[in-house]
Amino acid sequence: MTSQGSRSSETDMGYGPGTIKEPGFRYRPMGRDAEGMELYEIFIGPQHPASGHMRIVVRLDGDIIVNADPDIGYVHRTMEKLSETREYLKSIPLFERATIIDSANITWPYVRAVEQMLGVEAPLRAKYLRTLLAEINRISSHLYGFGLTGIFINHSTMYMWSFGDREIWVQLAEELTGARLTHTYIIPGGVRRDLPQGFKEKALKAIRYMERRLEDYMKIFVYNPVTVARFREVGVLTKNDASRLGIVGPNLRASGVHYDARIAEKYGAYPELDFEIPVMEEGDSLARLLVRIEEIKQSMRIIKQVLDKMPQGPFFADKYMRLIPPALRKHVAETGRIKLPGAFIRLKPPAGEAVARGEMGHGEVFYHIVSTGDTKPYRVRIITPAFRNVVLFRHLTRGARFMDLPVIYGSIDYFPPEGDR
Amino acid sequence: MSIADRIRRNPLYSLKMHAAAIATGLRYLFAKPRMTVRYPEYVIDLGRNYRGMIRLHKDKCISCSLCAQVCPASAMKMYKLPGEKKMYPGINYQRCIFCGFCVDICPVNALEHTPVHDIAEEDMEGMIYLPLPGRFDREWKSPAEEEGGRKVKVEFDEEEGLKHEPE
Amino acid sequence: MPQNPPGAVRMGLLEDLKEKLGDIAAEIREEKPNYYSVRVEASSLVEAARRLVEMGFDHVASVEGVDWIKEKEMEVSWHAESYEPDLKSIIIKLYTRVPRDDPRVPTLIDVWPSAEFPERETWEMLGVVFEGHPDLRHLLLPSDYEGIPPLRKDYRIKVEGFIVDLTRQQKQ
Amino acid sequence: MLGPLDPLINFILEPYFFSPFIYPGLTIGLVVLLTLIWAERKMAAKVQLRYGPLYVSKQIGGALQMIADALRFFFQEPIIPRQVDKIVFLATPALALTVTVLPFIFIPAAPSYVGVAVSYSLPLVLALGALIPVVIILMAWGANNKFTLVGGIREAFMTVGYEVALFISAFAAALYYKTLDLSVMVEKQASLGLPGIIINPIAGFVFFVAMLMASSKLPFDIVEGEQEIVAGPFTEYSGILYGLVMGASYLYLYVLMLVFVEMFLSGWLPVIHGLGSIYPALGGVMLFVKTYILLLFAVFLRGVYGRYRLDQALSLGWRRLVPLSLIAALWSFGLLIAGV
Repeated sequence: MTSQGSRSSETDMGYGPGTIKEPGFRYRPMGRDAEGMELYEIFIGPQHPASGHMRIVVRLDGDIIVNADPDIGYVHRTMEKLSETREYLKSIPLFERATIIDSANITWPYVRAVEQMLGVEAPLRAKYLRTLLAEINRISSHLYGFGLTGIFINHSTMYMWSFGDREIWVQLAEELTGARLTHTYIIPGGVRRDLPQGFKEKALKAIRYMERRLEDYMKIFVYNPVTVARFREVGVLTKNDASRLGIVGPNLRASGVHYDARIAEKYGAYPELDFEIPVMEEGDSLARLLVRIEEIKQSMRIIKQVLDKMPQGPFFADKYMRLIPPALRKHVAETGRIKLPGAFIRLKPPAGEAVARGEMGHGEVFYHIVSTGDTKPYRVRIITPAFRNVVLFRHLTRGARFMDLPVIYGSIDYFPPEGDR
Repeated sequence: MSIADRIRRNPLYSLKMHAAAIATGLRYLFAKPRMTVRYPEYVIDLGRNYRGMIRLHKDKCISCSLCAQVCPASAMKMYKLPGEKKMYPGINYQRCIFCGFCVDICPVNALEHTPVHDIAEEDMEGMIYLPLPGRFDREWKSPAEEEGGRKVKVEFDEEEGLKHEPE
Repeated sequence: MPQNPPGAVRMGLLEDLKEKLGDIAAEIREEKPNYYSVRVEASSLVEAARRLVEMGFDHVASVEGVDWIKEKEMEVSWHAESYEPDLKSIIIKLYTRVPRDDPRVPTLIDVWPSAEFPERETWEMLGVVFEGHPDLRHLLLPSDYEGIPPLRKDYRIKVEGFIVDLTRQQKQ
Repeated sequence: MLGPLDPLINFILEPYFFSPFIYPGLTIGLVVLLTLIWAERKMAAKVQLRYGPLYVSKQIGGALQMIADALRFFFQEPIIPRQVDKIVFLATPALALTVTVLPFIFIPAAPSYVGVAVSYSLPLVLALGALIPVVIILMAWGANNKFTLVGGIREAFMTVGYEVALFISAFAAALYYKTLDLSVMVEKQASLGLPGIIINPIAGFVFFVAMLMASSKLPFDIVEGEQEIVAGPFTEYSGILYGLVMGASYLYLYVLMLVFVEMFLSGWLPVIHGLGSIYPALGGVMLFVKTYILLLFAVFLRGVYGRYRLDQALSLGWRRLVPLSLIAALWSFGLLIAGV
């Protein structure tokens, strides 16, 4: 799985901690690996047109990548530590910022874990609203990844198109939650706002527009012969490797594993909805793209069903609703916006622990919360899909050509702030 | 055989897909819609739902300090100003993340969101809004709009996605 | 949902776990529905992990440590999950407790290759040494970071108060 | 009328001056450069549902943006990194531009209006163009940076990828015309009444694709490969030095496009020969219009394509374009034998 030989060469290449290149140092582009073979070493990032907030140390033998070492952590924001210093509610906006493009999906499992410990359950309408926002977020997250994949092979039209079309979903999310990206919509006990008037018509229009646009995406990008040449049979991840390396999300499903945390955990409104989990067998970069396209279509299907089936009722748990003064309760009913009870600041789950998983656009996110009965968690462990997929940089690039690196990067949809947390 | 494999194996089919890609490009070259909103000449009307800059209604405030306690970014603090008996909240926009918890937790609706987000200050100090007259309780207005930008309304459209119609 | 295989959950997993791991585990519990924990001694971690892989839990979602400072213990845990249709809703926490001042556990990356990066992270964040891990370099922190591993409880963060008294400072 | 200026005007209008310096040479070349980059950005923007450059001269759609950019290049400090070979680093941009504009001497701008009339103008133009990669490789070596070195190697690979197909397809067309002189080729097409692209479409297609490769336009901008190697051989350049090397590739495209139009699209025709000799400028305008429309198409492809991988581009060159160009040569040969 992970070759020991190439890893042992890391220290010999002289870039590790402690090696300082003094000024006036004469440029020597070639390094040597443990066997004495000369390798060309290139640093992709952290300041590089295509690196994102990370660095990939690439060692080349000719045009072939011998080893690519992902060096992450440039946007580490100590989320696990910070969450230990603040109350449960306050961590929601914090975790959101791990994946700002997919903020509903990344905070939902956290809220579910907290709800588990508190023994609260969100009312059905809230579950549907959460599902609605989660799917809107999933589409915009996939479009974001799509755009970056496009620009990684210098296809600027794909980049601009998907960022432009993402705007529609961002706009929908804004009308629902009031914020474009950092919705902070899902809170313990329910959601913060009710469905606004006329939302359904807008969403259906957006869906019809998107369906038409996806056809153009296929023509100009996905089935453009240049793209096919670049993505087909590049970065092939076998089913066994995907499972053993714990790969998640579309990357996993493109390798033929039928797994989705939405099915595994049965949360939200998903058990009541009819949708498919797209799976492809090829495991190459193109399959990863196609799975994402298919997931966008499925998400739109889910949104339609959610809007059709949207049950009536409260959108916030009765347990907390009762803590609000009656005048404010009336205000909530009139405006469709929640008023938080003052006691909400100091939620106090009993001692114990909870785990929760959820499916983000990029894959499965995992939370483990340990409580000692205090108002602040004792330990929150958050494993993001990007962090689980980061190993692919090493695994898929070995033996690939240098120009395949951006393709692989784009196709695994790695999001550095999410990996670094 | 999948479309991708046909493109790879069959040069004629590949040429056809080349032509399809170029035709799509040409179609958009001569099509009408554009996505860009030319800010600041046009300013998007964000609507009452938007979580923008926060405004304090000092007369309603009961100094309960819940807003300052719930603030996850430590942006909102209770300020005791000289000459005032009670403490009032002030906000530091260097830190504010616009989560809106303070607005949601206020038991007397003394805080509210305004549909304005495009504010710039000349210095860092200016981003701290104390509960002084004309500061935290001020009526926000988009500077672009003040300087003659036209307000546009966002509308969903099946053909163009988002339409921005001047009001 | 005809396309999705029925999400049948394996029943009686607790008994299976007890049968499979009973001889080396100190404690096997069902913490929450679909969430089990298996506590073993550090010396039998590799063996326990191997048996879990045989059961189908072939990768880990997370490797983590919890610093129980009062007990002077460090809890190191691996959260194993599976992509098998009947096991996919289940998470198993395999954990051990080691002394806090010298936390050493064997690495499990030979059994669970997916543990590599999270073990690296746990090493730098909590100072847990995974013996046999070939690549314990800093991952998220700067490569020259020195000091208390930041996720330990004795690494303290200053928290601001929420009241500012301007009558005394007279700044503005 | 302007007595003292007459000799000067006459001198300017003489082909040996006008051709390299005014049209199709440097001056018009510069205009093409500025407007083409602007058009490329505008067209890509339109395909992408944007506006593109706009706010510099809003009334004319931001057409002056390129002037502003050029001015910025002039006044930006060109940084010379410590590790570069200074002489090579400074000389190669100028050298690249020189090599690119030299072919203008041999390209006829209108009927019997050419800077230096030689009967081997086609091979001369192509041979001078073939010098550009040498300069770029030198540039990559001189800049002494990891990314430039990779870029230089890519340039070397690409050269062998397209040069063969470019030459063979050009000679396949020339074979039918039985001449290597571009002016004579146009006259041949005039006498046949058919443009070369209809006589030998395969040669035309191969030449066009090889031309895109030669000028590293999408989908073949492999040498610059921003997403892997920053800007390839040009990574270390800034200011006017970068402006020169960036402009050179557009100028080279312009040069090749002129050759393409003269070989395959009957150059300055349909202007009648007699009329052209009375008022040569008309022929020049016709040639320019055709060239410019094709240039627009070539840069429009930026909105449609991503980038091929290096080995795929090479394989396209050797496995597809070279055999096709040989077929084109056989085609011309066959036509000659059949006496069509």
